Amino acid sequence: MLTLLGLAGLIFLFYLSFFWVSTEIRQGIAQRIFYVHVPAAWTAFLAFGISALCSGVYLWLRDDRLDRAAMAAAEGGLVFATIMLTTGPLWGKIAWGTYWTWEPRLTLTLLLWFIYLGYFMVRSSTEDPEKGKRFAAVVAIVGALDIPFIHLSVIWFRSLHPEPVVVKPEGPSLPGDMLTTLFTGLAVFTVLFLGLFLFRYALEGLRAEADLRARRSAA
Amino acid sequence: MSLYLRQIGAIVRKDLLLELRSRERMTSMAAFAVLAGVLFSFSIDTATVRPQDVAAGLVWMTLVFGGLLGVGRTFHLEAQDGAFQGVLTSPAPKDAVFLAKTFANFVMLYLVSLLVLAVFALFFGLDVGQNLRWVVFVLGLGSLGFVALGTLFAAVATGTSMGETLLPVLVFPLLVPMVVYGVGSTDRLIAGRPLAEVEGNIRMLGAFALAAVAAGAALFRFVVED
Amino acid sequence: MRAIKILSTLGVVLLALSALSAVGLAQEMENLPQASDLARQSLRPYWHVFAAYTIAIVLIGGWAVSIARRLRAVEERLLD
Amino acid sequence: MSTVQAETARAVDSGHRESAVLEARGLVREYGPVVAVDGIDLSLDAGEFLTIFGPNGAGKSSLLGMLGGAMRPSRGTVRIRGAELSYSDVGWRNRVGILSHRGFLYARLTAEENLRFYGRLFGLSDLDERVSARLDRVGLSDRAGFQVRHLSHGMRQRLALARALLHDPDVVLLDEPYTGLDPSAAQVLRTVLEELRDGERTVVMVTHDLRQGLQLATRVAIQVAGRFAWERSAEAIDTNGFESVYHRVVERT
Repeated sequence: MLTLLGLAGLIFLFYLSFFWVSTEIRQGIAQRIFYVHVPAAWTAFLAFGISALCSGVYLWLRDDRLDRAAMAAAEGGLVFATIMLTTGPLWGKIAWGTYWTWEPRLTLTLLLWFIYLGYFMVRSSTEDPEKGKRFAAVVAIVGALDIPFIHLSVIWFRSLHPEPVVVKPEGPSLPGDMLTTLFTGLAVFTVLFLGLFLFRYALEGLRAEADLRARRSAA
Repeated sequence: MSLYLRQIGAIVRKDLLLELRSRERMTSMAAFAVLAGVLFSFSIDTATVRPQDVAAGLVWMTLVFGGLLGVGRTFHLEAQDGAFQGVLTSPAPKDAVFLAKTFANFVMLYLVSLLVLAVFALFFGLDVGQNLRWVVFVLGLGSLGFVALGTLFAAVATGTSMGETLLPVLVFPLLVPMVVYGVGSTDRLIAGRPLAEVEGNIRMLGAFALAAVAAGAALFRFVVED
Repeated sequence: MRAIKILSTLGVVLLALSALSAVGLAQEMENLPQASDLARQSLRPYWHVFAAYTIAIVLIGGWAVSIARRLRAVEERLLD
Repeated sequence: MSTVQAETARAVDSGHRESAVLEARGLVREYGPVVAVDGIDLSLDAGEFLTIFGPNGAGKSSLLGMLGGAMRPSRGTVRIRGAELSYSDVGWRNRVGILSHRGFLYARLTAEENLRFYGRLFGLSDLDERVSARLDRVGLSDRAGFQVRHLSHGMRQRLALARALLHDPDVVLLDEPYTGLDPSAAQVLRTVLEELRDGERTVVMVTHDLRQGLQLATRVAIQVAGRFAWERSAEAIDTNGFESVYHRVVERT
């Protein structure tokens, strides 16, 4: 249900961002990337947040459902972070004249992407699934603890080596129609993520059940 | 409490004694450090770049890569004859085991990092003289942070079928802040800038090392549990 | 089984949407001032916007489709 | 099948006593889809010596791992003298000694250093006397200063035995201790185990060697597919006919 809502929302977002919203004067048409880029970033952070939180509680309570939620969220986070990381440079090339800059949020997302790549590599390379779950949870938690350090250090890093002036994407006051489009985007991406996340979570539940049945019939 | 410290002491003593007798890890790390110094010397075109300007970054990269070489093998030696199982089934708390292994690794890596500094000072003609004490201190904080994360994730990597090859993937993204703070402060200290300029960097480096040690001590038991 | 249908539909529709964004792109291009040289020069932003939206859609749709496929595999296992 | 299960159930019931030193209830250990231990109950008194036989992959080592606190059970509880143990329980590890076919020894430490190291981990106070007494007991006094890598396999195994018993555990768990032992080392092991049994310790041994396993046991179990398929007190066992009993049980289950 949530997913269908998200789908409808996405079409609506498309309509808004392509046909409705006025073009930002300074950056021109490219600014429309904004409406997928920022929501994707927000959703990725939300997903990684959920993942780290569930991982932490998993180590405490050892409830498999928490691990499944952590993994489902991590997978979604990886998808949305990939969107953020690919749309960012597309926009950056036009707005800043370069595909990549060590902009703090971009850098943080890139590193998080790698941390969660490690999360899945750890999971898939352990023979004992229980061990994989614990290892992955440890990766997620340490990753989350590292976020403030990464963020501060990248800001620091840039202050040492000043980049060409970066156009701050969010002006303090966005015109109303842009704001509406942006918030639609945020809502749509969040809803889409939550919908797919629930499916992904249910999938893991079914998988566990299938494993359980296989175990029973073997015994 | 004193039992806790005695247990830590026993493991540290055992690790260092083993290293002293086998010299496996120190030798490979030290050889790596010197050879990296040589290779880096040839990788810099002195016509365009002053070696002193990039030396700090190279020192830290050598430290990170060389450290990975040694720290990654922390639990390999233990695994022979299942000895680590003996440690884990002993009454020593898991956080004590982690702190001890980290400390032993720290001693080794710190020695190597001082060697790295000496090698680069020699090959790159660095003049560390006036801030030597602080450079040495910064390298110590860096080694500590690195070793804490390295030991935790070496235990993770050893438990997987991929083994050590997984270690860089896990550790490098987490090490970015350490490298930024470390290079930032070393760079300026070597250039003879006043200490006040890098105080913030050093403080963050210390916070990073502390957080890494604390996180490792708290999470290690979930990694070695069977 | 319903879940699979929903997800597959979602995936397919999303992929179809990427075609739609091409239409959106075309629409926008028609609004361009007709100074042909200038227009060609400033075509690049349009291309980038198009690529960005397509990437977003393809990735989300791909995720949905992959969940659907895995769901089907698990349900087959459960039915056995 | 059904008679075997009934017998097992009776044996378990009669084995349940409040005074039990080592007691396990409903122990289960799963590795993802694999069930290594599938609901094992056992209850052992002081002076009891349980030998567990079983084919490879029956989950014997997992069972020992859980009893010794090396492995967290998926479900079920372990008690020592009535006190329920949790995986993170430090006191548990003081009461249990574990000897596996691997020695848990450091090859580049000397025999004495190995014992001292473990002694410190266990917080033992009278290390000097204890270490030399144990080395003497397993006949390694003259090798105390030798690095373990220079010792023969039999000597290592004897040293491992000394290590496992260094802290005088109430419960001793042995995983294939006879593997690769020369006759004289096997003799030392047998004598020490006999002393343990007669000294009111509780011993659980897992082995493939039917003859050695029966020699000291007071109780015998055959574990198949994660369960005790067969369990008897040792007096009720005809030693000569046991091999055929074993094969019958393993094949039937």
